[in-house]
Amino acid sequence: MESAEQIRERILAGVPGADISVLPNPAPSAQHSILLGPGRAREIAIFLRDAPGLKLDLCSNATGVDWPQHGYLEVVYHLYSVELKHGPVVIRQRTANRGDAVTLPSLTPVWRSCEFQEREIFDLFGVVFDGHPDLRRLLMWDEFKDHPMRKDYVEPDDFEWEPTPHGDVLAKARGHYPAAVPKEGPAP
Amino acid sequence: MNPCPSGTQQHFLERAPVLLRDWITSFLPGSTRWLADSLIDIASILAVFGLLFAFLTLAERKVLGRVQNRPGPNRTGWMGLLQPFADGIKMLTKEDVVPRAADPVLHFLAPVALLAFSILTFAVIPFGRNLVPLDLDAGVLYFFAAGSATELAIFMAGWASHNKYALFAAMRALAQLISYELPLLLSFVPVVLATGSLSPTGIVAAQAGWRWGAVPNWLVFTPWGAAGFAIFMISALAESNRSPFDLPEAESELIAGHLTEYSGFKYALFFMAEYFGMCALSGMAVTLFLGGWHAPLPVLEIIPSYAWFAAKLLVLLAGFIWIRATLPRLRMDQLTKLAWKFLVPLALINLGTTAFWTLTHPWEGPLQLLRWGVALGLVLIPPVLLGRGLSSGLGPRRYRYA
Amino acid sequence: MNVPDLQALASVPGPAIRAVHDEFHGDLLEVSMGPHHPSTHGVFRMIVTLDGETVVKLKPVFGYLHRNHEKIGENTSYLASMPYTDRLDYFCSMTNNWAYALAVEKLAGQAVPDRAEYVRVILAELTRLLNHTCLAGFLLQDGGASGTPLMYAFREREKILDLFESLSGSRMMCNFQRFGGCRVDPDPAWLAAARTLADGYGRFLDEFERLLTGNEILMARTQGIGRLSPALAVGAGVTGPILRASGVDYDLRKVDGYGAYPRLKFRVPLGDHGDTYDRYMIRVLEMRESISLLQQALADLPAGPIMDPKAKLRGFRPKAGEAYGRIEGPKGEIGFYLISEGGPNPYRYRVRPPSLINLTILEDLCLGHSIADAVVILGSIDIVLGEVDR
Amino acid sequence: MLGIGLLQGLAVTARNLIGSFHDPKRFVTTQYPEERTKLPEAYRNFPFLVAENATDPMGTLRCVACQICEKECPPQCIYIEKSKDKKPDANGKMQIYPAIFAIDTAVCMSCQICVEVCPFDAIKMDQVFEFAATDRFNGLVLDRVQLAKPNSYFHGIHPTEAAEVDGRLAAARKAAEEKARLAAAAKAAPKPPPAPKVDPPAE
Repeated sequence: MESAEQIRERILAGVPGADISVLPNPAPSAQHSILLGPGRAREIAIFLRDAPGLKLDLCSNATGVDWPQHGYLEVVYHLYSVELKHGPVVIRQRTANRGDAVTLPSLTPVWRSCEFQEREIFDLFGVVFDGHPDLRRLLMWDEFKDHPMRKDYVEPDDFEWEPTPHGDVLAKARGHYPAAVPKEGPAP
Repeated sequence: MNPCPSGTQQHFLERAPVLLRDWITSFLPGSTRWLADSLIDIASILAVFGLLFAFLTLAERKVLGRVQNRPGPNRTGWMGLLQPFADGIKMLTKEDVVPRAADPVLHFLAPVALLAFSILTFAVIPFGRNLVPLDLDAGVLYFFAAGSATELAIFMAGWASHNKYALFAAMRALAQLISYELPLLLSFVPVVLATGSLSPTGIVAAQAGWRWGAVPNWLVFTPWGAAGFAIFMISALAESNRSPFDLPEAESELIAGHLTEYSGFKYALFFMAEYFGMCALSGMAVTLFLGGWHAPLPVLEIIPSYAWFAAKLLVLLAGFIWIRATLPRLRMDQLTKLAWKFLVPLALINLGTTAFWTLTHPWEGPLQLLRWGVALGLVLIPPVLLGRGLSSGLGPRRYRYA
Repeated sequence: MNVPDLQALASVPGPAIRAVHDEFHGDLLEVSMGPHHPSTHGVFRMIVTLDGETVVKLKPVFGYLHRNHEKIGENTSYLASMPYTDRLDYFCSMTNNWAYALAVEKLAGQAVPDRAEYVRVILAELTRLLNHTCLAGFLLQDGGASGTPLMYAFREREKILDLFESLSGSRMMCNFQRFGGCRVDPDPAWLAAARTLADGYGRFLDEFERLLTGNEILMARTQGIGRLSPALAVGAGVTGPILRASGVDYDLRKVDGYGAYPRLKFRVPLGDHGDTYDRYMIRVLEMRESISLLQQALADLPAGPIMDPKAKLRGFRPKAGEAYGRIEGPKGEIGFYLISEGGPNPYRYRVRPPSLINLTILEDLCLGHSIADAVVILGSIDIVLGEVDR
Repeated sequence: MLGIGLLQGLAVTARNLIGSFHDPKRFVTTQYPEERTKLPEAYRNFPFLVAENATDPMGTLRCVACQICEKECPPQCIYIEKSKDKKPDANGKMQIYPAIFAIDTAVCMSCQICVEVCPFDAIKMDQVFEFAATDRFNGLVLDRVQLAKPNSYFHGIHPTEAAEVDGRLAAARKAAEEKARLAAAAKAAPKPPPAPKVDPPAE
């Protein structure tokens, strides 16, 4: 399994003028990822799937990540090869910003396994995938307006909220016995 | 019930029901005696088969439980004996929900009609030596005419519920019941051909006596009789919507089929009708193929005839329950393919075998062996060939390992 | 309607339903199967458009059991997410725990002692046994058998769950794996019980196969139904026994070689037709492999610590970075993708649900078949809604 | 459709039907509540607070309100309020005790992480599964009086774990006494060291 740099050279050879860069992964798992520029993501994806040395025909995981501090939404794909039994090759796409320009080229035409996962990213993060055959909300109901997995998501106040000890129970507990002097109930 | 035959050799148990009936009607004026007789018949049939239905549901749940290594209902009464009455009370007290979109008249009539038709079929089954409610000389014809009216009632139930799943079930029920009416009828025609009579008592009488002192000459012990009995039982399974043909109320696909929009006692009526249909069909199978109320051995004659009829009926019902506990369900097109491409041809071939069997009756000695050989060949070879033809693509498979 | 133009019809995007108004066919009937339906294995809904009994279009609807498991993962510490992974695929809590622990160990570079690796293999194979047995039971239940195979499957599952209960304290919600090993060291009595179960399981499987495999009605209901081509399977990201039933040799235990699997000998069965009967048979053959795996793992279980001494229970803060760990769960490849910023809580906590992705091909399999087959095909794909909706 | 497979299937169900009458392996139901299956020792349901002895549970709670379990609890269903004053614990050291210790058993999923992270072995898993209440808050939110159970009860339900915990605590207590005696001897102060008030360790 080649390292991320070798794959980067291979892509540059296969798709000349592709705007890609390698992002190091400091964790011990050392799964470095390749950031695809906005333009030719699908073309690069097709190349990754069909290139003889790579044959990455299984897109096992497509994940959305929200980076409010960097100001963009990110989609991470983990690619594996069923034929040559190697992987993962991690590729990432980033949107221009978190507001209006959140469209990314969909990779479902390349790997059909992204169909539901991209719908989920659209539902929970708000990334619009153009070219997706059936882009609807996957988990939330269609009339739901917001994107729950974003870091700056605020729960609606009418959300049926299950009171844990810090809410009503706290008030009840404080009313049950005054804080300082514990009222001795009968020994169980 | 026909009057007590003159022969006094019938021991007391045999004549007991008739004596009881005569003692009761003796209090009434002579002119109303026939009415009292028929009312007593109706009351006794409803009581016996009503109780049999109640305890059949319990027996089914106990056997299903035991097959699945669990006790089955045992909380109500000793060993769960009061479970049927508990179910009855539950059904009576449950609210009877009629969907607003449903057609109220048909929705109400469906269970009533279904139950009425299936009870009608009990009128002609000879339960004992002199326990025949209605001794029609075309009794078997009447039986199947009444029995086939149940299809209308099931379709009425499915259509009136105004529910997509119920509509599916109604269409499935029609297709299934009609396509299994044919093998059912074709399988009893050889019996009429062999015994020469359409009346159940005549058929049972033709199966009296024993050959070589031990083998009763019931029709099931002839090659064509066994084939006819098998076809009859498979079609009976399908006619009473029992597994593996319970497609109308297929709970895994159509939720509860034509019963989806029923609740309360109407729902219970459907099950009562299904069990009555099952009992009636098994009763007719006993009459046609298993020698009605005849005892298997001459020495066993002391046991009254109606006890023998009950024993055979219960054995068949146990078979129904055993099959339900084991087999998965067929798909709709496989079900109709089985009827039209497997059972109907076999029943027709069986007709030929019976004709051959009855014509070669006078053959003697070695010819008798030839007769049995040809009959058995005609009965055993076609199913194997047809079966292999129908299940061409299916079969166990071998698997490779990476 | 032959199958080719059904495909054309099915590719109509979104829920738009083509109305057929020719007098012979009559209208297409749109039926909603679910979320409250006896055979959708949980709150799963299929909007099925039917022409008579033939499925013309099938749109799955998800989200009835969605509780945003991933958002909860981001708001709790790494250790506190472990009991929540039991609730993902509530049939196989041990393999969910292992997948999560594997991902976190990759993220933090945490070593795992040998004994823990073998114990994890034992528990994963026990989970595979109970999951595949229950699948056969549910498949027959969808096929119409009135509960008998399912009750035999549950009878055997109870024995395995008793083992889990006496080890981890709870039958289904085990919360047993930790980062760097297992929580409890199985004592000799437990290992002996596991050995007797493994030895006795072969006899149960023989009886189970006598009841099912040769059954002509089961063969008629499943052979040739829902045929999945290898290319479509790999393209749609289908993993697990379904992929191998289509003849693709891809088993993560062999490919990734995680845990103690490289040191154990086992074979991977492959199917040729990729239909529902193959999916059932592959799981039965995999159960036999799991029995031999169990016996090997129990035989050469090494001594030594069950938990890596340096493993930290509280205050576990892996350095910044990301990791994707995956294992061969009974339903397919279950993976966890974690991004850490150095804090006690993961920055991003993502679960790769095999059930949801295996459902991508549900429509392709059901097209042209009857509604009764759609139920059996859904049963053969083996989904659990806790994992699908997260 | 030769039917051989069907007959084999019928044979299997018949064997199970007959087997269920004489073979215990084929009759697996226990008639709860009359018969009860023996719970394995590791079985865990809701947590409970360990008190040294049964006579004065509130006085001898092992819990020192360090609130580690409250922070680590995944569904956050434990609520603790520290006491203002202190009381001596088993080793004689003056410790804070929990004025309020409430567990919302409707939210608790018995995952036993609180037991794992408690440094004082003060909270252990109970085995009570028949637990119903008519009111969401008064019935299901258990306060420390309902939660406290004596160490003897702990020995009853988890014998090996209880023995191991007691061993460890006894060793810790012996080490504490040893250190106290050494410190006192090392100081060799003129006035004799105050005799540490030692509760009788639980039998």
